[in-house]
Amino acid sequence: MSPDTIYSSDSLSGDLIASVSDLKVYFQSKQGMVHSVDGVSFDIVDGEMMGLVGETGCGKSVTARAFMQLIQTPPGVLAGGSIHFKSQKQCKKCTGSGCDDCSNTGREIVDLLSLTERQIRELRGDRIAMIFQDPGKALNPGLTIRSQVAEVFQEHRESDVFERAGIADTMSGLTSYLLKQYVRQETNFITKLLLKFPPFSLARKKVDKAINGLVSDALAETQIPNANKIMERFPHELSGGMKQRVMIAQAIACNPDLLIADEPTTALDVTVQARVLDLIKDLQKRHKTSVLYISHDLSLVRRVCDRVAVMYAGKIVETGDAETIFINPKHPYTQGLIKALPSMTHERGKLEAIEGMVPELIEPKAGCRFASRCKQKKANCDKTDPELKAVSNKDKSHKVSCFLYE
Amino acid sequence: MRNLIIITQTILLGVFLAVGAQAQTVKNPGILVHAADDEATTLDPAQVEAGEGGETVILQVYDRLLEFGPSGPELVPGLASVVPTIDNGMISDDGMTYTFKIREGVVFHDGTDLTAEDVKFSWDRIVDMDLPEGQSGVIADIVSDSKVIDDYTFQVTLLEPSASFLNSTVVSMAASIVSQDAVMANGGVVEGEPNQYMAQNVAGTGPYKLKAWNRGENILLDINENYWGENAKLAARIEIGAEPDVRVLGLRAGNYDTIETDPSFVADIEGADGVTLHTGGLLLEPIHVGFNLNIPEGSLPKEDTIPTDFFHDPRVRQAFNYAFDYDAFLYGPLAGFGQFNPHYLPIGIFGHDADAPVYGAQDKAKAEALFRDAGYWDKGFSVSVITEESNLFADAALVLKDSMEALNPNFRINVLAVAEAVFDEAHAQNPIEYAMWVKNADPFADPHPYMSAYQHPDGEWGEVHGFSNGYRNPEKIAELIDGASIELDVEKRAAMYAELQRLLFDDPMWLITAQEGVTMAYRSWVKGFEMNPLWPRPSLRFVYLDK
Amino acid sequence: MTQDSRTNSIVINGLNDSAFKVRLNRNLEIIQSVLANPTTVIGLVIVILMLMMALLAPVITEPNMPDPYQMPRDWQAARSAPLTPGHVLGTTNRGGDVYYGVVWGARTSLKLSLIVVCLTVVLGVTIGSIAGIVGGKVDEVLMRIVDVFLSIPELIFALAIAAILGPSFTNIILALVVVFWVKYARIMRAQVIRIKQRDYVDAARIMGDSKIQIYLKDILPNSFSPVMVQATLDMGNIVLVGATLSFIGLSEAGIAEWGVLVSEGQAGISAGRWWASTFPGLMVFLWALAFNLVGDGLRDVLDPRTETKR
Amino acid sequence: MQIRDYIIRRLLVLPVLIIGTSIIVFALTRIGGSPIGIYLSHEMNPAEVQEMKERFHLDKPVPVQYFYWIKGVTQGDLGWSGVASAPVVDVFPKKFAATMELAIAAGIVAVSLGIALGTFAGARRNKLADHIIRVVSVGGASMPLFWFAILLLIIFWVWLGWFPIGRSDPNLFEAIAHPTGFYTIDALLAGNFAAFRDAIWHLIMPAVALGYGATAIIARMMRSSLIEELQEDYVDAAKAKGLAERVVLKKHARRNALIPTVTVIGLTFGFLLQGTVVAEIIFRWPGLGRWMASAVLRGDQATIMTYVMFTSILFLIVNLVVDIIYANLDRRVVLGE
Repeated sequence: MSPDTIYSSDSLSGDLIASVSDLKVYFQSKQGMVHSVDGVSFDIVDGEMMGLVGETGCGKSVTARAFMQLIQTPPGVLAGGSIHFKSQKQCKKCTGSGCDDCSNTGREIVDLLSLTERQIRELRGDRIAMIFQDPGKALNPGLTIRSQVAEVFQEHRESDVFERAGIADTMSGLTSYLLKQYVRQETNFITKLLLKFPPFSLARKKVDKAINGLVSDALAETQIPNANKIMERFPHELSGGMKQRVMIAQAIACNPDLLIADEPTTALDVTVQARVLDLIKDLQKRHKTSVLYISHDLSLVRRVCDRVAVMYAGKIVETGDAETIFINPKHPYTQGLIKALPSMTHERGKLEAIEGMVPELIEPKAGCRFASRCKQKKANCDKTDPELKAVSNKDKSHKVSCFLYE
Repeated sequence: MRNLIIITQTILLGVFLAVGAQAQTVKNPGILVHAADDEATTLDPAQVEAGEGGETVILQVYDRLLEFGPSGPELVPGLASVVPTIDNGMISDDGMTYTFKIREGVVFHDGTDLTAEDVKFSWDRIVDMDLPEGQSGVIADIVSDSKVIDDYTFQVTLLEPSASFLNSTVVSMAASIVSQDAVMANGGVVEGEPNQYMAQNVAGTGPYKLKAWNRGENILLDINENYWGENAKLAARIEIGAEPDVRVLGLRAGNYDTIETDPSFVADIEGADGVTLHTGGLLLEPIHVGFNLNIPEGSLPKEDTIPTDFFHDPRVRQAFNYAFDYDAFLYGPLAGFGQFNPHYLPIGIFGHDADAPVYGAQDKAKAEALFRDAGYWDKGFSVSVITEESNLFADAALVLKDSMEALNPNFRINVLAVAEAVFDEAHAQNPIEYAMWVKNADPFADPHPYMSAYQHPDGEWGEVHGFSNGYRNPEKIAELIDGASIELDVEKRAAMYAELQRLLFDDPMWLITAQEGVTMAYRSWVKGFEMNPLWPRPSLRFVYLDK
Repeated sequence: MTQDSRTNSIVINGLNDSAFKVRLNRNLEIIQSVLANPTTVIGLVIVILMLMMALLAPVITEPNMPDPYQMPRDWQAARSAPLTPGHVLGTTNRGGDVYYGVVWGARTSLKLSLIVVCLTVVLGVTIGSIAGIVGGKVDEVLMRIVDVFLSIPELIFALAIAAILGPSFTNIILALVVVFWVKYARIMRAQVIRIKQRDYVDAARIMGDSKIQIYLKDILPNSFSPVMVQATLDMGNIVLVGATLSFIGLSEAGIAEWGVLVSEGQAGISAGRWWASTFPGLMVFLWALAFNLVGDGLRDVLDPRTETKR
Repeated sequence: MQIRDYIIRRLLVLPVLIIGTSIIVFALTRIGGSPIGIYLSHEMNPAEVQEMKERFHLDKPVPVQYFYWIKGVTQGDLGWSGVASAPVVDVFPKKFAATMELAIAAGIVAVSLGIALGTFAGARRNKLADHIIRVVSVGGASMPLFWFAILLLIIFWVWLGWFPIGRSDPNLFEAIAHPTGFYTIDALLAGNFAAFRDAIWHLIMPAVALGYGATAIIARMMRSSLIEELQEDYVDAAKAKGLAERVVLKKHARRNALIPTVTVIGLTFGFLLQGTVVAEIIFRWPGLGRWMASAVLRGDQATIMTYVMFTSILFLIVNLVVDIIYANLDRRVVLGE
């Protein structure tokens, strides 16, 4: 792996699934432009679990949402940068044989930020999936589990549905039209009415049954007991852990290449947290899915992630192997974070909090964002932005943006 | 959202099509649509109040022995085939007995034949029922006895000679002839209890039959094909309860053929396409401001500062009569349709003396002098006037207010424009607990009912309002009124009324704001429109409307 | 908050009273955020214009003596069109000057809404506070009474009351007071209960404040915002309902009031006399609109529950 | 379970509220003095007045009169309406049908238009369409119905002559049976298309006038609750599944945004009901509202009492139903206070 090549090119090196480069996301507010994400760059290696760590409001969730084009504009503004992603499709130029454009992977590389609505929709839920922080809020309270999980299949696995229903070959004419409309949720008043009566209703029931089967399988995948019963329930009838399992089932239903997990365990009880985390880890290993794992909890990230990027106030301050960063943090902020962790090496009651507050991100001035809280602040920290650079020539993957290491 | 656009387009398209389809042809052919002012309370002649909405229907569906013709106060035969006179011997020489020849071959709407029995039954019925809201007095106060001579002859004996029996009793809606069979089959006659059947159904002989009565909406009248006279040409629908302006709008739009209106809408009707305005003649319902000469101690509204004997002083009453801005009322609310008349003997009624003096113009100097003389000019006063809201009465009260307050800022007139029911209740008290009020009278065809009710010191209202406390010479006035009522010599009677009018000018008991002009409006496609102020409106009778 | 206003507040304050400073800062902030909303500003401008019209009525028109709240009637100039000399906006069927009615109608409306709002706020806040503080059976009974009042649609209730009391301006005021106090009682009770449950009131209780002290120090000031918002909205609603009652015919004869004028003017629209009802009706609309806009603006700022999220 | 208890509690309170309302209504009518006035004419003398009082039991003490009234009500006797010149009971059903037809038509206008406009605006927050709809809806809440209706009347009846006033063309409707009293339905039942068209034609203007205010309220609520729902995580989650914007809006956000709107629709019913008084006056619609207005102006207290009682009971029931619907719809709701 040669990380140096990543930033400048429009392509991805062979083993990367995604690469974020100089991502800038701002938000308009009455007081001015909030620089929530201000030049973030990192990559995700295919099959790895990448951690993105930082305090609340540091911009990590915004970064995650940018992958899915889920940032509302306005008030959000995509001020620059790109997120390249290696999709499943063949490269258009070389039709799979491998060329410069696709870094000889044969697969098309797209910039997620510049895709059209239709294009990104094809990826969402299919190639890139997302698990949200609070499953209680991320599930629609008014719909059954079944209908919510089913949507993924209806949207992306239409042919599977018909195949499973055993009517893929026999469909024709009006039935085909109606059922497709039904599966795509494009029915209107009239077609809905038609589907209530035979012969259409018979085919519809087959389709329903097929969808139920798919949903039930997906739920079972996440070790939900009694999947057939659970799927008729409404979200508020399930426990938090169960809801998150549903979310996960929904996310991995189409076996995505990249799973974005935005603090998937934060809203859960401590006991449940561990199990959900294990589940994610387990699934990731089995399906060889790449995961972008977002958390404010460094110790958690250390447990599950291969690599970590630490974010502070809209910027990446340090990135590298999870172990390396945990054992040998370079940036004063990372050091502070690790010191604040309760661990066996510290005595009880000696947790160190980082003093001060996260600076306001409205029209920030030049200079290190952490300067105001940094105990090792130097003169130029307030004046110029430090760049993210390799800590040493030996370990090029461990990078830090701090003048202490220049 | 696309649906919304489609719906909007459809609506717009529909609207354009509908507009294209509208043409200026006669609307509602075959039926006369009349927009009336009032809802009828009852259709029973024995229960109906004078001047109330029910009378307008009773006029069309019932017949009386005699009727007023279209051209004025002359009587024409109704169910009586001849108008009784002394000359034809049907009035006895002493003026006490009247004989009516009943028309033969007349059939009630229910199919039974009319006989003199029905006539006697009808007249007796109203007296026997004696309902407080009804007009039993119209017969009971004047008729001593009636009898059936034979099937087609009916004879009445009076209590005393009366100059007004024929044109105030016989023609009144209360004296309409009902079918005895129909009444007896439906509740009969019970003293003091209204007959529910008769209140809602019709058992008459008139040119129209009641088809349906949709309360609050309309009354549908069908042509009576078996009418003894000439059949009506159009069925009728009387639309009820539209506001005056809505009636005008409906007329202009062609939805109504004839409407009841008042002079304040003349400006809205004049010049409208296809609409004819009928003016001319005066209503026999003078709009008056009343003075209470019988105010109970401590009963007046607390803003009022006048003493209870305020109006006992003729100078005060005269001063009010001089202070009122007649022009403002006549040319404002009445839009010039009406005439001044200072006393309760309306223009158009027998005995009205055109040469008698009139308060027709505001005379501030005289008013001031009189108020000074009476001692109220400098200290001023405040008095409340109660009236029904939002109609000509309220306008009259406001004109009074404006006139008085402009005359002297120390004078305050508080206009209490209250609900009709509140007004009626307040006015029905004896004595009345307000010093002043505004309303109008019911129409009569003879001077006597006006004089006895509104001017006689011991008359119906004279007693309640305490007129005997105020007239300079109450005995003289009482004597003249009583005398004129039994004077059968026309010229002598006229002279007596002329004298009364002069007396009542000097000693006014009322402030008559004006006598309102008759205003009716109809679509020009209506043919044969006629109007007599003595008829309750609308008048489909004798008028062979067509369109 | 800009640097300038912050220093200002300290200068004004002078004393080292931090609570006062915080409150002042907060007030300035509120005013600023209220003014940041353009629709609120439009509403505020109309409100100010209306108030000026009401207050300056005797200056911009010649008062009709002896009772300036009565329309001046020039009976023989009835039904004049707008721009007639002496009658800029025309006259009514009774010869009343529409311009005078529009101007003095503002004064009538101000009188009406101020009196009703003051009375209803006092009544509602008192009853709501009693219910909230005393609680128990008293609360139950009072709230059932409130429920009964709320179970009759407000216009119909006001209509029935005004009808039975008889047509007069005073009776309209009475009817509106009877109908409008209920909301304040509800708001106040909810506030009292909400604040009573908050920690700092517990703290105050531990420190030994009496119930009344707690009420005066903590509950009452904190309830100000929702009551204020409702009062602003009601300034508009009251005129709207009041004018409707007048329109139906429950006001005094000849009074300079917008609803009365619309009702009088209605009689002339068929003949094309649109002005007598159009202008006064427009005034009712603008009045209600303005106070609704300002009330909404205030609510967005003061009432965090409905504050729009980012 | 919880919902059932809640409904039972509400149903138990309902009679208390109704009795309370009846006392208030009765007390009100007697504060203004005896209701005798409507039965009198200004030509009656005191003795005749006394007779009328006896006929209507108005010579008895007030509490006794209350029991006469309640007794009458339970026996289906609501008194004599001076305005309609008939027993209240006889006139009521027809007028009620007329008013309900108008109110329901206005309700349909308000609900469909309100939800459509609110959704449209909420989904296009801060775009031009949103601003226009917001202005229209703020205007609707401040619009005096009596004025708006008169404007419509001037434009569409006086000037353009597009729409009629009143309820129907009596010539068409005389021929039809009236089993329901709803002219539109009666016309359909009779299979008379011309009559149906006429009924709809008469309905449009008053329904639009009456419905505007309610449309504004519903649109406003719909917009704000949709905006609120669109901020929810589940909307993002739905988008993250790759669903089309349309599905996210209609299946996910709008469905939940409708829930708070339902409560507003309940309140709107009261708004429509009271609006019928003014709308019926102006458009000459022969319903309860118009009857009430004349009753008010003429002091017909039997009608006023019945009308106020009835509308408040109706209002209570509608709101109860709406609350039950709401409780069933919103799975997050916690019942009671």
